[in-house]
Amino acid sequence: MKKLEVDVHHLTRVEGHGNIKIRVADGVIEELKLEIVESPRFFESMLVGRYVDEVPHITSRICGICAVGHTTAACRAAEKALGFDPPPEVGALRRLLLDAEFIQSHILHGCFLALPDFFGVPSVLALAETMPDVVKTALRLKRLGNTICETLVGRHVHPVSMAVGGFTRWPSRDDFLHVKTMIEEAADDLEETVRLFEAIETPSFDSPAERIALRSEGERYELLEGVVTSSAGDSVAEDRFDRIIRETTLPHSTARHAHTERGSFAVGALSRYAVNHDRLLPEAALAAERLGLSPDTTNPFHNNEAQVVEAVQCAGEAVRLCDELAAARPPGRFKAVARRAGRGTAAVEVPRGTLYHGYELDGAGRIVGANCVIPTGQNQANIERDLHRLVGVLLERGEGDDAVRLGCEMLVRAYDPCISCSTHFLEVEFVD
Amino acid sequence: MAGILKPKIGVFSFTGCEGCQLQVLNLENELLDLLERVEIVNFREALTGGTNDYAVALVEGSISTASDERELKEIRRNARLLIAIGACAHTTGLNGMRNGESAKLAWSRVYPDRAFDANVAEEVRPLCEVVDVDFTVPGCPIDRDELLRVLTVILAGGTPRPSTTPVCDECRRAGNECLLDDGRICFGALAPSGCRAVCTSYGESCAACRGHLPGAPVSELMALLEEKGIDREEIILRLGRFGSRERAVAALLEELFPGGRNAQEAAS
Amino acid sequence: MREWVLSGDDLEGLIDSISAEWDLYAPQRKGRLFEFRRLRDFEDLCIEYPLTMIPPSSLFAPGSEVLYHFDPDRPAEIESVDPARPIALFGVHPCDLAGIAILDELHLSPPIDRCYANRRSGSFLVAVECAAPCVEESLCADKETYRARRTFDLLLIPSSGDRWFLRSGSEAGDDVARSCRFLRPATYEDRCRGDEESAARNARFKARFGLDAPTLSARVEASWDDLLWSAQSRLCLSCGACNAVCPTCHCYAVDDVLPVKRGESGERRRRRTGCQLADFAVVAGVENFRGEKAFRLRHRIFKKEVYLVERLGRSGCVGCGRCGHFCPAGIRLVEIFRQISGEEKVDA
Amino acid sequence: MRELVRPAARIDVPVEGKIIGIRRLTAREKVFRIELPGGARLAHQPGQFVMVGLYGSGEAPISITSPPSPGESFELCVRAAGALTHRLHSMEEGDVVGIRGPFGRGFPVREMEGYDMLFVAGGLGLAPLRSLIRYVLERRDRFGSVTILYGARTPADRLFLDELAQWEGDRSIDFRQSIDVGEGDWTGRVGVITTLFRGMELKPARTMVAVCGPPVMYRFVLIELLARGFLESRIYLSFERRMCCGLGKCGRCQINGEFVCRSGPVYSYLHAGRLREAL
Repeated sequence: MKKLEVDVHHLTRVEGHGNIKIRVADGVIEELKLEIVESPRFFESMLVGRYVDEVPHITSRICGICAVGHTTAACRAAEKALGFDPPPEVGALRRLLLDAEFIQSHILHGCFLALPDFFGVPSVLALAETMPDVVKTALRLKRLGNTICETLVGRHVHPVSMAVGGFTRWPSRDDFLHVKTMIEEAADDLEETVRLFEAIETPSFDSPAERIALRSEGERYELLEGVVTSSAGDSVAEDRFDRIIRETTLPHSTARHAHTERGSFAVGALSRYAVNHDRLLPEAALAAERLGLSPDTTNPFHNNEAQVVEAVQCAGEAVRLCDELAAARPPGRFKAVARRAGRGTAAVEVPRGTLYHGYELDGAGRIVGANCVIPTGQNQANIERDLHRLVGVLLERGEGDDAVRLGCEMLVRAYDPCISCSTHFLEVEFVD
Repeated sequence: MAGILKPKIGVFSFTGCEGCQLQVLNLENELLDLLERVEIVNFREALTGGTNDYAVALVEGSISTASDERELKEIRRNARLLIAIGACAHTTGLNGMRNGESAKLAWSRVYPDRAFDANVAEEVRPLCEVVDVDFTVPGCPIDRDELLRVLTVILAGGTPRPSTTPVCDECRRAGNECLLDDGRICFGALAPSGCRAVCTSYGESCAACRGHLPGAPVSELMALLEEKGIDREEIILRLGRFGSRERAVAALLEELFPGGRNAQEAAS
Repeated sequence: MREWVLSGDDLEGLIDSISAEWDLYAPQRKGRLFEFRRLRDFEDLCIEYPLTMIPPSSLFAPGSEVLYHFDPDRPAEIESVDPARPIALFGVHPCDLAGIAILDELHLSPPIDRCYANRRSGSFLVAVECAAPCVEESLCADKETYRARRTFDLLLIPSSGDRWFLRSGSEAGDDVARSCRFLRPATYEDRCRGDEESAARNARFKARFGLDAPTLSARVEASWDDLLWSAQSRLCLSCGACNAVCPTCHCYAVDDVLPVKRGESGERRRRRTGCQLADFAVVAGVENFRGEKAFRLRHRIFKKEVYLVERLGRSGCVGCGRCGHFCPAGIRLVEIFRQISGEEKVDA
Repeated sequence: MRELVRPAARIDVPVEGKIIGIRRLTAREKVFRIELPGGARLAHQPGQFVMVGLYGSGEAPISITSPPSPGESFELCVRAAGALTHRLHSMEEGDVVGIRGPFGRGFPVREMEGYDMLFVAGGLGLAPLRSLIRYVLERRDRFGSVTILYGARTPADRLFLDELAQWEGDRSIDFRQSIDVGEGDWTGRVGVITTLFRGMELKPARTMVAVCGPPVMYRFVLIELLARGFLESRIYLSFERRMCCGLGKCGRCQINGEFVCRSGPVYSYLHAGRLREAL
C-alpha cells in the first residue's frame, strides 16, 4: 500500500512561480499537476490600441529572462505585419544578440539553478563557499552574455535599441570587435563549464518525446527564423505553426497546454539539438560528444547538457557574426517603419524553446489582436507526462516522499521553465 | 567573517517579469563581495528554502491579487526595511496599463474558456499603496549600480537619497542630441535620473519608467509636443505605459478614455 | 608674438608634434553632432566644425569626476585622485577659449579647485578662428568673442589657398612651433594679406541685439520684475540642457560612492548640475528658494550678465549660442536680450 | 602614485571629528559635542558653520551653537531632517564624523560691543544665535542691555530648556518667549514671535539686532523692527541655503551675486535687503 503526497508549494530556482502537486494512493497516481500560479498580467488587453512601435518595449516586459527573445519576436512579427523586410545586417545583429542571451540564460540555468541539485545544496550561494572557482567561472560567463547585450543594445533585461525596423543605435565597428575579443577570452571558462558537466552524472530516465525546433535552409544552427520542424517529420512555415501545434487551457494553470496530433511535445535546447545537430560548429559538436549527447536521446535530463553545448555553439557563432558585422557597411540612420494595416506572425528560438508572436494592426498601425505562444506553455504537457513516468519509476523503486519530491523538482528544472512568461499568454485569435 | 552578524536579506517577487530579480543576480562581479557583507536567506529564483527571519526585504512586482496583498503584508511584518525594486513595485510599471478596465472583462478576453479567478484584484497597485515602503529603487529594469549604491548606503547605516534631477540632465551630459528636436516623444524631463540615460544613449526615447519627479513638467511637455504636431492621443497613450499611477497622467487618461477603457469599448 | 605660415597639408604634422607630448582631443563627428574626443585617426578631424554640443571646457570640468578617495570608516583618511595626463585641445573656437578663461578665473582663484587645477595645469590649447558664426543663435559678435585674444598656446587662423597662419601665445606654443620644421615664418606680405582676410571675416560677424556689455548688464539688472521671465520660460522643461552645454556653467553637487567590498576605498564625486533644474535651490527637501521656472531663468541670465560681471569684470556669457541652439523649448538668449534692449515688447 | 592629502587646511577635505557628548533637546534635535584631532581648536566666530559629512550621506552645513572658547571642543545642534542628519542622530559617543570649516562670516562681534543687544530667534534659529548670546553673556560688561526673544511652534519644540530657564531667571537679561500653539500645561505667551514686541521699550538708536529663524519669520520681524526705527545697518540676519562646498564654487547657496557660504551666512539687513532673492 503506497500512499504519498508531494506538494511543492512555490517551486524554487525556476523563473516565476509554480507548484507541483502529486497525490498517490494504493501505488496509483491519482493526481499530478504542475501548477502555474503567477498572477495573470493581461498583456493582450493592454496591447490593444497601442501603436506598433511600442510593442517590442511592452512585450519585452513579459519576461526579464528572455527579454531579447521576446523583443526579437515582437520586432519580426511587427515587421511582417507592416510588410517590411529588414536588411540582412539587422538579422545578423539579432542573431548575435540571441547568441548572447543564450549564453547568459543557459549558464544561469545550468550553473545557478540546476547545478546545486547535483551537489546537494540549496543554492548557488552555498556553492560560492565550497566551490568558489566554479561559481566565479559561471559568473564571468553570465556577465559575458550581459556585457555583449549592454555594449550592443544598452542592456540585457529589456534591451533598449531593438526596434521595429532595425536598431535605433547601430553599434560601432569597435563595439563589434570589442565583443568579439570578450567572447574569445571566455574560451577557457566555456571549456571549464563543459568539463564541469562532463563530471556530473545525469540521472538516467527514459521518456521519448516528439521534439520541435526551427530549422532553416543553409548551414546555420538556426535561432532567428525558419521552418517549424518536428522530429516526427512535420514541418510548416513559422506563420502557420498553428497547423501542427494546438492549444488547450487547463483549469490548474494560467498557461495553455500545447500538443500536436500525436500528443505532447518538447521544445528547448535538447529539441534544437535533436533537429539541428548536423549544423553544430566543430567545437560544439565535440562538446556534445564529450557530454554524451545523442540526437535521439530519450532522457529529458539531457537538456542541461544540451544547453552547455549551445553555449559553446553560440559563442562560436557570435565570434563569426562579430567579424561579419564589423566588416559590413552599417545601415543608415534608423527610420521608423511606416504604419499601416496588416497581420504577421514570427517564430524565434529563445533559450527555452520556440517563441511565437503574432499581431494584427489597423490602418493607423495600432494593435487590434495579439498572440504569443511561449515555450514553457508548449512544454507543460510534456513535463507533466514526464513527471507521470518519473513518479511511476520512483514508486516502483520504492522511493519515499523526499526522493520523489527532489526527482520531480529536478525534472521540472531540467526543462528550465520560465513561468513568468507562461502566464502572459495572449489571445489566440487567428482565423485564416 | 565569523562573529560578525551579517544582515539577512530576502528577495521577493510579485506580479512582474522577474527582470529585477535577475538584475540582482546580474550583479555578478559584485555579488560575491556583497555576500561577504549580507546573507541572502530568501530568493526563490536562486535559492531553495526560505525563512521569515530577514531584516531587509527587496520586493519586485506589483500587487495584483488578493494573495499578493496577504503575502506582502507578511513581508512587511517580518522586515525592518522594505525596499521596492523596479517599476512594477514602484508605480505598477506597465502592469498599470490594465487598470481602467474591469478585471473580469480582461480575463474573459485572455482566457475565454475559463471561469474568472476571484483572486485577481480589480486594480493593480504599487507596493506603497498596500504597505509602507522604506525606499524605492526605480526603473524598468532597475539599474545594477543604483541598486548597489542603495545597498551600500543602507549597510553603512545611512538612508539612500532619491534622485531629484531629471533624466535630461544625465542625457545631455552624456552627449546625446535631444530626441524632442527630432519630433520624438521623450519623457526624460519628467523622470528622475539615475539610469545613466541608457535608453536615449541608445537612440530610444525615455518612457519615464522611473516614475515622475515631483512637479514634473507634464503640461509644458504636452504643449511642446503638440506644438510640434504630435498627436495628443499618442502622447497620452505613451505616458500611460509606465505612468498610469501619476496623477497628471491619470487625468490625461481620463480625458482619453472618459469613464475608463470599458466605457469606450461598450460605446463602440 | 610670433607668427608662421602653415600649409594645409602640414596640419597633420602639427598634430603629430603636439600628440608627441599631449593626449590630443579634437572636434569629430558624433552622429549629427560634434564632440571633442581623443583623436586616433587624422581622417576623423573636423576642423571646420560648427559647434560641439558639449563645450571643450568640459574636459577640464567634466560632468562627473572623483574629488577624492576615502576610507568609509575613517573620515579623514583621504587620497587624492591620480594626476591627470596633460591633454591638448586642438581646434578650440574663440568663444570656447573665452569660456575656458572664465573657468580658469573661477577655479584657480583661492581656494584653488584641486581637480580642475589637476586637469588644466600642463594642458595645451590650440585655438582656431572661425570663418563665420556657427549657428543662428551665436552671439559671438555681440560678445566680441569671435577673435581669440589670449589663453591659447597656439592659434590657427584660416587663410586663402589652403593655408593657415599659426600664432603662438605662450612659451609652450613657441616650443611646439619651433619643433615643426615645416613652418615658415610669416613675412610682411603674409601679414598684410592676413589683415585683409581678417577684416573680411570680421564683417561676417554682425551684432544681433546691439548693446555693449555695460549697457546690457544694466538693462538686465533693471529687468528683475519684468514679465519677460515668465513669458520666456513658458515652455521650459527644467531639463538643464542650457546648463549642461554652457561653457561657463560650473555649479555642482556632491555624491558618495561607497565600496561594496570591505576594506576598499570609496569615492567622493562631483556631479555638475544646473540652476535650471527644479531642485537646484531646495534646502533640506522642503523650501525651494527658486521654485518657479521664471525665477530660475532669471537667475541664469543674471548670473551671467550681472553677478559674474560684478565678480570678474566681464560677462559670464561668451556668446557661443549653445543654450538656445540646444534648448528643446526654443528659449533663446538673443530674444531675451532683444526684449531687454527694448526692441521687442512683451505682451503682458 | 596617489599622494595623501594633507587635511590641515580643513577647507576642501574633512578632518575627523569625534563625538564626545550627545544631548537630546527635543524629539527632533540633538546637540553633539565634537572634538578635533590632536585637540585642535576650531577657532570660529559666532554665526559661522562647519560642513559635517558622513560618507554615503554627503555633507551638510551645520551652524556652530557653542561660543568661541579656548576649550578644545565645540557643539552642533542638529535637527533630524534629511538623510545625513537622521544618520547623525543614530550615532553614539566615540563615533567620528567628517568636519570641514569653519566657514563663512559670522556676526561682527567687535562692532557690536558697546551696544544694547536684541536677539530674535525662531525655532532652530536659536542654535546659531546661542553661540552669539553666550559670547555676549561671557563678556557681559562689554555690552549694554540684553534682550532675547524666542519663538517656537509648541512648548515641546523649545531648545536648550535649561538655558532658557537660566536666562529667564537672570535679572540682567530681558528674556521673553512665545509659542505658536498652546499645549499641555503651558502658561506662557501664545502667538507668533512678533507679539513679543508689544509693550517693549527698546532703544533702536543704541541697539544691535541679531535675527535667526525660518524664512517666513524674517519678513514679519523686519517689518516690526523697521517700524520701530532700527537701523538697517544694525540688524543682522543669518540665512540658510543649500551648500555643497563651502568654498564659493558649487553655486548652490547663491543669493543673487552672493555666496552665502563665503560672504554669509550672516548679513546686515542693509546689505541683505538689497539682495532681491534673500527674503
